[in-house]
Amino acid sequence: MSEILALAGANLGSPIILSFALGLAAALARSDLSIPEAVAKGMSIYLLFAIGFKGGASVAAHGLDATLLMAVGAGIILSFGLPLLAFAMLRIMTGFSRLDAAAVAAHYGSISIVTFVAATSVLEGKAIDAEGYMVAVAAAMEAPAILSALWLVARDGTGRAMEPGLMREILLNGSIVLLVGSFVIGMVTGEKGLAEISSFIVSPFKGVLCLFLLDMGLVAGRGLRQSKNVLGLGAVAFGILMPLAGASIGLAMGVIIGLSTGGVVLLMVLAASASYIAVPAAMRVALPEANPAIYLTLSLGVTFPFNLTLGIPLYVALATLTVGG
Amino acid sequence: MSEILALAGANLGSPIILSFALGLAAALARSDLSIPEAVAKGMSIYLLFAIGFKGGASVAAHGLDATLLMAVGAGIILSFGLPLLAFAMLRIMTGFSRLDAAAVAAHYGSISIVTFVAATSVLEGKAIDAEGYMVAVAAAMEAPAILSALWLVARDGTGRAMEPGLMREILLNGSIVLLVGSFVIGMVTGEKGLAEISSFIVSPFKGVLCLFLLDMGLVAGRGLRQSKNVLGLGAVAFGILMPLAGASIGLAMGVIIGLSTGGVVLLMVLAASASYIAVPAAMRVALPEANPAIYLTLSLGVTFPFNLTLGIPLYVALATLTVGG
Amino acid sequence: MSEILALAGANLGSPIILSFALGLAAALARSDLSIPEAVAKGMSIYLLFAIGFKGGASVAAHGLDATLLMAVGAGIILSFGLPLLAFAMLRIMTGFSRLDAAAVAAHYGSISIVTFVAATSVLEGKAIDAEGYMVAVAAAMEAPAILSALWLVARDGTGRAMEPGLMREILLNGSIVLLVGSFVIGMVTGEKGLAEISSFIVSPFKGVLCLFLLDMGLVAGRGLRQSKNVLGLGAVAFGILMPLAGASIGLAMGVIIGLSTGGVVLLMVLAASASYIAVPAAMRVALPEANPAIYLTLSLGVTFPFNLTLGIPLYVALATLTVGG
Amino acid sequence: MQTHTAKRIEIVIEKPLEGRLTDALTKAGVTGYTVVPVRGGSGRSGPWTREGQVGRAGMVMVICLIKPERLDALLEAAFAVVERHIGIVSISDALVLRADRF
Amino acid sequence: MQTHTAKRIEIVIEKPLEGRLTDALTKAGVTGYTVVPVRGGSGRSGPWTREGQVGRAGMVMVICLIKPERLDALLEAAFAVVERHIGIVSISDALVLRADRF
Amino acid sequence: MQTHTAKRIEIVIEKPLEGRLTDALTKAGVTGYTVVPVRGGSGRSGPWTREGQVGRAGMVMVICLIKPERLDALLEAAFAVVERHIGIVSISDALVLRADRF
Ligand SMILES: Nc1ncnc2c1ncn2[C@@H]1O[C@H](COP(=O)(O)O)[C@@H](O)[C@H]1O
Ligand SMILES: Nc1ncnc2c1ncn2[C@@H]1O[C@H](COP(=O)(O)O)[C@@H](O)[C@H]1O
Ligand SMILES: Nc1ncnc2c1ncn2[C@@H]1O[C@H](COP(=O)(O)O)[C@@H](O)[C@H]1O
Ligand code: NA
Ligand code: NA
Ligand code: NA
Repeated sequence: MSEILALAGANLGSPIILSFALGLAAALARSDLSIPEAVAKGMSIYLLFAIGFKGGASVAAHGLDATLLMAVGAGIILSFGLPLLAFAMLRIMTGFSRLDAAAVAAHYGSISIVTFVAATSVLEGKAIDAEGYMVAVAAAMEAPAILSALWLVARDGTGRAMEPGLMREILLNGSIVLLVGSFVIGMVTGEKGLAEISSFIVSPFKGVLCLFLLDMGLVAGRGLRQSKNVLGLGAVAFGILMPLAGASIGLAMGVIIGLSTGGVVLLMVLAASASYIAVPAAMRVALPEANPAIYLTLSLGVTFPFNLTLGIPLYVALATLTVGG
Repeated sequence: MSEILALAGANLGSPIILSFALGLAAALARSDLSIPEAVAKGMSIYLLFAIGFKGGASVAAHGLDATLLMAVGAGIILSFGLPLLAFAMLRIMTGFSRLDAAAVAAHYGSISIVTFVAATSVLEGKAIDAEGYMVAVAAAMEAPAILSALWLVARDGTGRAMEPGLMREILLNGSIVLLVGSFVIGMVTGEKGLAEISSFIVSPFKGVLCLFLLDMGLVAGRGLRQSKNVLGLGAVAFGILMPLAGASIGLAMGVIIGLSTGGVVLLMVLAASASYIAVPAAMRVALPEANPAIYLTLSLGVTFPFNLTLGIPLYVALATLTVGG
Repeated sequence: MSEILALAGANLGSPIILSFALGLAAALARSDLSIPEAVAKGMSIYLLFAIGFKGGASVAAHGLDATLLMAVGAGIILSFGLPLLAFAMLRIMTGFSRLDAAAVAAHYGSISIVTFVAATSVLEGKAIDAEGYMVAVAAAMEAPAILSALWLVARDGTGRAMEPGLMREILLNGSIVLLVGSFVIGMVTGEKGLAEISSFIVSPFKGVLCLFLLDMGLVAGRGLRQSKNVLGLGAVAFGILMPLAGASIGLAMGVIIGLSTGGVVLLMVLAASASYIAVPAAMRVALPEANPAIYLTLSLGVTFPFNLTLGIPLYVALATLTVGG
Repeated sequence: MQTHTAKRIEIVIEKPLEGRLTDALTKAGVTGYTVVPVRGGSGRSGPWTREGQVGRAGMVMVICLIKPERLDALLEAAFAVVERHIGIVSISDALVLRADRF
Repeated sequence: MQTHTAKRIEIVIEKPLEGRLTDALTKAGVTGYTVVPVRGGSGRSGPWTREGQVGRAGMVMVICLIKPERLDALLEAAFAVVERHIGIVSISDALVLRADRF
Repeated sequence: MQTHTAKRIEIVIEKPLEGRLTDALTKAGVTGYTVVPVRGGSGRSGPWTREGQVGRAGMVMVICLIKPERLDALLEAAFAVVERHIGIVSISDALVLRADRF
């Protein structure tokens, strides 16, 4: 326990978390500090490209593990399954309509790539290796949750026929394509390719992540200010219990398929994190009547900060206890 | 004297100054070269974050000097006081209305963080150390000058009641928050935090500064072209004499409170430089009748290039002569 | 021959080319992946600044070759002359109107700086040196081709008097000014200046180039999708034969004036590549009736990918065979 | 100078819907439209700004100049897309140069 | 299709005033507005462009669709903010779909 | 509140022509205009978007409020620039506060 607290303490004192806290504080204090949309998007493209490339290069270096397919399969099952759990919990813990509950559930089945990136960076700091193909698992988990949510809605007739073109949009959304594409490039060019561009994608990575999290803090803070009264106590509790539940299931599956400690941590993080880019856009098209303030505030204002500050160190500690480190 | 000239010569031949000159020349020649607004803002966020963080990390490394409070206090006094001097000089040297003179005065009490950053980089080039907390002094000097200017205007009834909310806006403006925030982060995470992200905020710093100054040159040049006939000879003379006067006072105060040579240089630079971001925005709200072409052309078109090219080497030479180096 | 294939194979497996391919594939599959306009422009400014600066610094290091003037002269002759060849080929191979043919011809006389940058990076990978002043040759080749095209049109009266101001716009267009300006800065500050900012303009260069080519791939792919039926077989053949013809002439001229192997490669690449930024903008002003879909699709959709993938390794092989390496 | 009467329709809609709206307009026979970025705004669903925005989807403004007789077809098409979403549709009278353009 | 008469107000104002203007509009009972970025322009205070701009403050355009009877309240509110500043206010007639939206 | 009748002209034109258009407007006696960025659009020359754009030139929208009696001079001037280019010009009626501003 005291070890977990020490871990959490060390995590809270990292420049990454402090940058997020700075952004959050600035937004809550109504400072006009802001990062231009184009720059924030540029940074997210950089982070996706770098994390994908590094994952691919690491696979090229260590060879393809027999567990790759199992890990991707586990990810897909989690992404399909977690929304059902989330939906059930929401119906019990909150007064949200079925539509709102389904929309929220879709977010929690999908993933937050920034949480994943932050976890990678914590693992690196502790010199814990992880399977390079976990980025492929991340990509595989982005979309299935949306289908589960649509099925939840369709079941009781409140939904409609799926919008034409939506499926293609979801599967080919920019972050999936970039993550998978740079993963493949990294795999093809291998360590040699990584060496060529490592002073771009490796060395400055953590610094860019700081600035990006500064922006995430600003955005989360502004979101919280604009939607202060949207969430009741039950919803906030859900925003913290759901990642814990997801991480536990991720832990079990990671152990069963035999991932390394680092790999288990990353699967826990993927299961615990909630989407705030791809899924919200899909929800605006597929379930426009669902209230965006609810799902964005929960995902970005409650679960994201929880995972970033307390969740990740906790998952690292649990995985280390279970798998050994 | 010949030493000062040699210093100035070396300074003029640095990539930083030449990039500024390139931008200026391109704008005056009416080239369509331009840096997108979002990218320029992104670079300024990078520079503020890096300079604040490095200052904080340096304080963490060297411990808090007893002079910190005195330095911040000196900065605040300078920021409150310099506008009075500037106002008096303007009323004598130019035909500006009291309103325009007060608005200009606010700019010269406040600071230009880019001039500060450029001076830091010159000091580094000469291996002259400076107190890390000088960035805190810079942040403290941004706002008080605005109050002095408003007081100058209110005195003779040409002003009005202070706009509600303006005070909060000024104190929580983005650059102050980012500078102070990253300073605190640097102080908390210390040398260890700096090591983690130094390949982002230390190594590429000077190169980013070059591109940023290229943009400043473009902006200053376009400003000069659009407002060619706004400034008379007296105003231009003010734009050069005022920084010299400010720097002299800064020199005296720096020596009195016992700053190192580098610290004295930076205090001189802060006193000598004029704001061109925070104060103009505040003036548009507080003194909208004042002519922006006047204060922007003076600050950005006259004083900024003067400090960058001749001022900084001069201040370094004077501080070295006085304090020893 | 098998050596050329090996070279091409190695080239195709580089992260740079694969990033371009990823962009192309994403656009053709109608993914919504996109890089913000401001970020793409920021990256192009970075690349121009870096390539110009490095060229200048290299000239400062190696001294000015007697061949500099000859090389610039050769570039200007190529830029004036190649449009005439292109125009003749187009009139034979395609059914384009004289106006469209002239507009296309202007693009092929001018240059693509990104192709040049990619070639530089391939040469570096093979440790083949090239004259630093080749960036000055690149700058000199941007504009003359436009005049040739206007002359082609004026000859048969379909054109009009040259738009006032157009000449200045072309000569002072942003990329020429930035390229020449940073070349001069590099020359003035020399190796010392380069050392100061090399962790900004040298180390991350290749990585930025990857992301930039990702964007080029996206743009080229979207262009191809929107203008699928604009080009017949003859036009596509032109888009591949013209660079080969240009490169051959560039090879001959490079050998005659005595450039090094690397220099010859770069002159071939300049002759072979087609503009897709400066010339299109000039054409919209000077020959607005010419169809932009034709010249953009040819230049960006056919010739650019050809040069990037097959052209550059071919030119390297030919130059090495002819000059020796 | 010769002008032609037209209707100017201005639609503010969520960005993820932009493609669906312009497809619907094209199907309804609209031959031209212009899309303008939106920095922020406020409506029944509350205020938002592009830079302090959760989810970063945002909105866009689509402007459409059409022959008056096409108005109804356009409004039907636009409404089918906008109906369930946040956004606003307004119409005003205008004159247009060059009839071949719209 | 059912439409409702409305007034469309378009205000170009300096960016540092944006928050004050939208606050004033909200106080005057305006239920919706849209803010569009401005690249540049020219007026009595001379020409400017966003990219070659000193001070980098710039301007924005605020567009507001309101019920005709609210026009006067809105103009009073807007004028109080715009009065001492550079900028321009224009009004035109419009029709709006979905009355519940404004 | 005192208002003045005006004409509102909206011109969508290719970015490389922006300077030529605003110069022509200024020569025709126009005292103010506002330039708004354009994200994309469609017309006779096909659809385009700013981010997926070949050549990266793009378009801009120039908005101009003028005294009605100046309309013809402005249209002549605008048309001379727009004539050979892609783009569209529309005119509508408006009211303006503060006559000194236009
Ligand atoms: N009355 C209005 N005038 C101008 N824009 C509006 C108005 N109402 C809504 N909007 C725009 O449409 C968006 C969504 O509106 P709503 O669906 O009412 O939340 C807002 O954020 C505004 O950008
Ligand atoms: N007549 C006009 N038509 C359109 N926009 C205008 C007009 N006059 C002023 N503006 C806009 O308002 C800004 C400030 O105008 P001014 O207060 O006249 O300097 C200009 O930069 C333009 O963006
Ligand atoms: N009817 C229209 N309504 C609105 N915008 C238009 C219309 N027609 C053309 N445009 C705009 O003008 C640009 C060029 O049109 P065009 O010259 O017809 O290709 C398009 O990309 C649109 O941005
Ligand atoms: Na999840
Ligand atoms: Na000062
Ligand atoms: Na060429």
